[in-house]
Amino acid sequence: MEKITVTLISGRTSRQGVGLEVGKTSEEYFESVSYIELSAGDAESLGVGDGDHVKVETAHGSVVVSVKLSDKLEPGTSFFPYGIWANQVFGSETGGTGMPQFKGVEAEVTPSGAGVPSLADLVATLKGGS
Amino acid sequence: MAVFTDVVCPFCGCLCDDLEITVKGNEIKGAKNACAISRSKFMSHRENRIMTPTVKGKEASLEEAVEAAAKALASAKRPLVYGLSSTECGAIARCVELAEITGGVVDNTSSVCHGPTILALQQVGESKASLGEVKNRADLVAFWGSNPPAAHIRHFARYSVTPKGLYVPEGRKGRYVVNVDVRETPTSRVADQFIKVDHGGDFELLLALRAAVRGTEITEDVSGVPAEEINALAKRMKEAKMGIVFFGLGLTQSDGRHMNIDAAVGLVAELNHHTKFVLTPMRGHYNVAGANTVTTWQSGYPYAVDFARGYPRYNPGEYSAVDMLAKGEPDAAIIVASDPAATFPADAAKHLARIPTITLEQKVTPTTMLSEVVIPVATAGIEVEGTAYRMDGFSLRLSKVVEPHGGVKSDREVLDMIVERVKALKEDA
Amino acid sequence: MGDLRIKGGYVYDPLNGVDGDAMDVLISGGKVVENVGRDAKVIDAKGKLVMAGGVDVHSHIAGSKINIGRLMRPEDHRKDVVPRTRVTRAGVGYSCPSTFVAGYRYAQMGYTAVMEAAMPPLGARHVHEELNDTPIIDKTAFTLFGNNHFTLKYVKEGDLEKLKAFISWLLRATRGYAVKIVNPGGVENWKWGKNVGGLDDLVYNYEVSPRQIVTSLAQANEELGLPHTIHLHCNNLGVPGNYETTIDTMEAVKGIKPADGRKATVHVAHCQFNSLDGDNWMNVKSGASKVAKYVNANEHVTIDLGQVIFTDTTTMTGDGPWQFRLWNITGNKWVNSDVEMEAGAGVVPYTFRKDNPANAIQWGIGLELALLIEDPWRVYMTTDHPNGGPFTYYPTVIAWLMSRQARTDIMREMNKSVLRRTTLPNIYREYTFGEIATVTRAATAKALGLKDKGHLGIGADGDVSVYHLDPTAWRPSMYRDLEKSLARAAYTVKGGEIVVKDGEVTATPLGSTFWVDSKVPEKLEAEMMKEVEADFDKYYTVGFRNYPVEDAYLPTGIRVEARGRWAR
Amino acid sequence: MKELMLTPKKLPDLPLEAEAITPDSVAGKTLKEVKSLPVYVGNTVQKLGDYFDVKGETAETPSDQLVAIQGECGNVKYIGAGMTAGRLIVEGCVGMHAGAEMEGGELSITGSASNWAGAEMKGGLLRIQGDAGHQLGAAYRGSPEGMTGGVIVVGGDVGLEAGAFMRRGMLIIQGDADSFLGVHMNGGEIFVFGNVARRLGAEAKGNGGFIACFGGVESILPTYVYDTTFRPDFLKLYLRQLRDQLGVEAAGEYLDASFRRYRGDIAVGGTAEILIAEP
Repeated sequence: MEKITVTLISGRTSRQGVGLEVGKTSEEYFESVSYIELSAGDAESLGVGDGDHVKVETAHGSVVVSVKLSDKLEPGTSFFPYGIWANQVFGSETGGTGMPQFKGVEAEVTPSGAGVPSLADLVATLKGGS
Repeated sequence: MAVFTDVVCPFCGCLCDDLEITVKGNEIKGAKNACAISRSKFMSHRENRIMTPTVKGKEASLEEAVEAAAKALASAKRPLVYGLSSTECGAIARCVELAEITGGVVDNTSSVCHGPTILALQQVGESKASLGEVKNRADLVAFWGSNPPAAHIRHFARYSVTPKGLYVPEGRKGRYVVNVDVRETPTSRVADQFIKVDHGGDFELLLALRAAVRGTEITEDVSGVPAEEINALAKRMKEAKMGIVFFGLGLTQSDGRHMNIDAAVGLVAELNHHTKFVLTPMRGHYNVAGANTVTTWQSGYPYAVDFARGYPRYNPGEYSAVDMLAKGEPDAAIIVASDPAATFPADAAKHLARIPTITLEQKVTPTTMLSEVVIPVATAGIEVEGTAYRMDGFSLRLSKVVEPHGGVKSDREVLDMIVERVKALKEDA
Repeated sequence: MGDLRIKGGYVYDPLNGVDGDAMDVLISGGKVVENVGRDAKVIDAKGKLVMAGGVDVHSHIAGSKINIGRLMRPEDHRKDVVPRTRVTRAGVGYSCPSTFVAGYRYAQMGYTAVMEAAMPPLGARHVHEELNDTPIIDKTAFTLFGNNHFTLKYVKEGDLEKLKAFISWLLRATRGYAVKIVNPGGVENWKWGKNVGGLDDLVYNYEVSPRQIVTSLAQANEELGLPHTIHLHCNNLGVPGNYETTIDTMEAVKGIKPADGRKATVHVAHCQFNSLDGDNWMNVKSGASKVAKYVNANEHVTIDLGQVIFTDTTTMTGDGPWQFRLWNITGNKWVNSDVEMEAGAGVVPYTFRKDNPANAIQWGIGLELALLIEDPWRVYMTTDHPNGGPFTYYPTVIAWLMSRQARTDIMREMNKSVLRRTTLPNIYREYTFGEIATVTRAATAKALGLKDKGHLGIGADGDVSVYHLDPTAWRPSMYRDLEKSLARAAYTVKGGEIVVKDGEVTATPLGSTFWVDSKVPEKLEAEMMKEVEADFDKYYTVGFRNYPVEDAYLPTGIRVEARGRWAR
Repeated sequence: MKELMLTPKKLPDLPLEAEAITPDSVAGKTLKEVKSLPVYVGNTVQKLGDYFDVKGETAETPSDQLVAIQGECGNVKYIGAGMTAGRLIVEGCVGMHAGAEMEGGELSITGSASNWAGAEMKGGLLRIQGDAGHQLGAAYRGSPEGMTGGVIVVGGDVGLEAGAFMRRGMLIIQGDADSFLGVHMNGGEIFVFGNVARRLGAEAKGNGGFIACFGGVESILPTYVYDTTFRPDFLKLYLRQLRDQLGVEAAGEYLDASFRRYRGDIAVGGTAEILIAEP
């Protein structure tokens, strides 16, 4: 299959916590947030494995990240650690509450041959974006 | 070699206060009792530090940077002061004052974490307790949309699952632990019962539980949870001697937002007709509760406060940082102890690159990378003393165990300088 | 700061026997003095009312409870916004004012000292942080003891000596000023969702009664020679028929020998809420005359009113079970907050309505207490801010005390229950200015043991209020003028500095925070500490050494020494 | 009625706060005075005349005053907020808080309104021909009561939490309604002719309040209980009024419809009604 639809939830992980305290420019941090978790079933139907790259796309944007297999997730749910990569695909609409929706967002995931953007790449996009 | 005992950890809302920090010279050599993240914070606090202020990417003196910051803020029509949650209360107080004197908006990170919890509290209230009440009395502990091993690593051991308390002398064996989440997590594995709820289905489940507690038998499955499981949980909750719901961003950041919390508050309030029940938000940043607390006593409101008219106004969704940035309102921003460029949806964050953004930070972050003015500051709780408020609302004194790296000033000191310069510029104008 | 001469006003200074004499008040170095220099600044007070700065014996202005009130009530703030000025900070007012605004508004009414009446020890740091952001006025905070684990433990063990040592330590650790007791035993039971029903119910696990808690704390309080008596929020607050519990409680501490220098052994706070007769809210009636009769006959009791104001306000007490009850009565939003090992609190918005029979009676009870208790040195004017209503209504309460017409005029608009189920319509007493100075200043300062406050004798603090009101020309029919002048002082002087002029704040010095240091023998203290530390490590979630309030939180602290047996 | 015409000139990039735009604040004033009325941009105070051409006449009293705005005001907040009488017509869109806390008169918007339109409305008529944002007619944060009177008619769709904490009054939505319609409702009437998203009537206590749905409902909360299907006469009366008095044409199509009735929210012991027209 070329494409699957998942429900994205973002959140903290202890690795992300450790990484961000080392510094956001560190390799530890990059490793800890530039991936999504997929269930084995979803990964199989996409034909991707641990470390392969996928494009995650929502109504709000898209980003390329690597894949990490999870034996806990059920098919159809994907976990995305908090960070600038995740925030490429979440929208800023808050429903009059101040809070964007960071959990339970529909996304399409497709295999990608592109590289995972670096922190600097994403900051450059923010600077260049209009 | 000096050993500092009873040190408060400045990472998460647990504010563990039993750390032993070993210092040699001006370097931290050890962090006993610290969790992995805390250890990383103490041991790596000198790595990747920003060493000098910059203005438009060029190195500048502190005074030059402060002057540039003050000019941008004093001349702005709609300045935004944002962050606040990972610094001490003195700095937070100055952020509020800065928003006031510039006629701007002050918002803190709770708008994207437990802001919805506050909105719910303003609608229906909240039955809560300090963490020791949980340790000493709770025989039913529920984690709803929260996963302490990921972000509050010692929570289980210090407060909620394993500690022996006054009336729970058996510790773990004396507690029934429930986990409600949309996915299995390390918390589910610790729990006696894991209830998997459908994405976006928490609200319905909470209402159904409340109805069951009121005596209505639930006859159909709700949000993927079987009716009998709901009825049984309601019964178990009513029969607990003392129960607690620790809820997290699984409720505040998913569909329903503040209404999910409203329903959780309602369920817990209802249970107080039968037994003792409380709930507590799992606050993330170590002093996000302090940001709300200080902002509230100074202005009356916890976050998303607008001083444009000289007096405070409050409206999350209108004066909250994400909304303001997404609408392109701010014409200057000062970010203190936060990284909105990484933590906000990109279409909101990018506005920070279009305006003069001033950032007070220890390390390089996406926000410093797009800021016009960057001022390095000392780390509160490691290099600077101050106050922080724990997730349950009680405050502790943060320690200073080493001198600030590179002799930089604290958030509070830098903000004092900026406040003073803004006042002078406004007087002249 | 230069010298000050407040010239020729009508001075009411009951502690020094001055009752409306036209005279000068002289201030130098922040204190009242006999002479000032020729270049002293002159305030022309001719034809004006002059009193010492007001001293509020019971209010809720700082700490977690009021801040929960602020947090949960944006709708309250919206109707009373306060813009910043060149001198003052912005904020909000009404029932849960921001800290800055609370300081300003007290000062604008001529008040210069306010007691925060309920400080949970674990929240002490928070209380002091807020007090440091409350400008102008001097402050103290009363530490909660009535449901503290160690209080209950030592009462159970009958160990009065260790109880004294504990009180002494905890007051110092929290930088507290007095022993506050809220629904003794009831709050501990509330942690299991229950309450106590009276003085002789038992507290779960500790098997002690409220009676034992109150008498033990009162006994210890007096033996330690603390400047203020125990400050007591009685059991059964808000329960019709509770006047009996109130009188029983007063009677329970009757035999205790007061500390040197006073006759009282107990202060019953916001007594209005505890002077209800009847069986339920339908047939509730005033029990004020019975309480007043007891107080008149017994010198060991002082009370404050907790006067009801007809407005939308925010109730907040350390009495968790009462707030739960109130939530059930009203259906308004409810916050409960239990504090490990020591205390609890609840907050519920409430609107007192003139057309509500029970509220009308409650309004009557407060004034009955004030008017039926003969000795103004033992009954103090409060609204238990914000429980009975915001403190900004003090001028209105004073008008009711001073003018029968003011009372009659408002009673016409009220539910007739106030006519039938209180004795207020038959009370003709009207307070004099001297009596007002007593119940708002002289007597409260005296009851608190704040010897330099509440009066204008030589050596007193230079805290003075001057009002645009000629007491020689005033008549009870002019009560509206009285309200207006008391609401906006012509001058408020704090420590010799003019902080308010014509009702506007002109300067915002940070006042002092007074705390009590009492002594017990070192050996006793060490034994007690050992026990406390052992339990602390097991049952608290903050470290023993992180518990006491650090000096950094009292930049303007003033230590007051207790006068007990072991005092230096 | 005297007519005063306001035409937007160049509006600022920042939101313009203009509670000055009501019949109440212009009535009894000269045009010059009207032009000098304060409006707020960021932290600055400006004059109404800086941003609007002001023409026409002012009346002695608000009830004789018509104010007409010709042009887009999508970034102008508080238009008509707190108005008590007269008419205010906007030919275009409006920003947040339009008609908030209005007590009387008529505010008519041909375009769409942003969040908090008609919030805590007490009386009068608010018409929005386009869509309305979130929190239409809702209680502001912390308030126990939202709408306590008046009528809101929306031609298009509405966002989240419309009618939140409604106590009295009427809310008519001709398009679709998003989630949490009538949340915490405690009285009042809501009519929706389009689709209604889930969670309508959540935590509603009732107090005589109902939500009538004519275009279908995504789902009903598990804490609402179906009790009957019937043809209520009172609804027929309401619908005739909506059609004849307020020009809600769709109302006429359901005069003889039968309705499934659900009661709730039992999670709060509520007795509110959700009435769903049978297709």
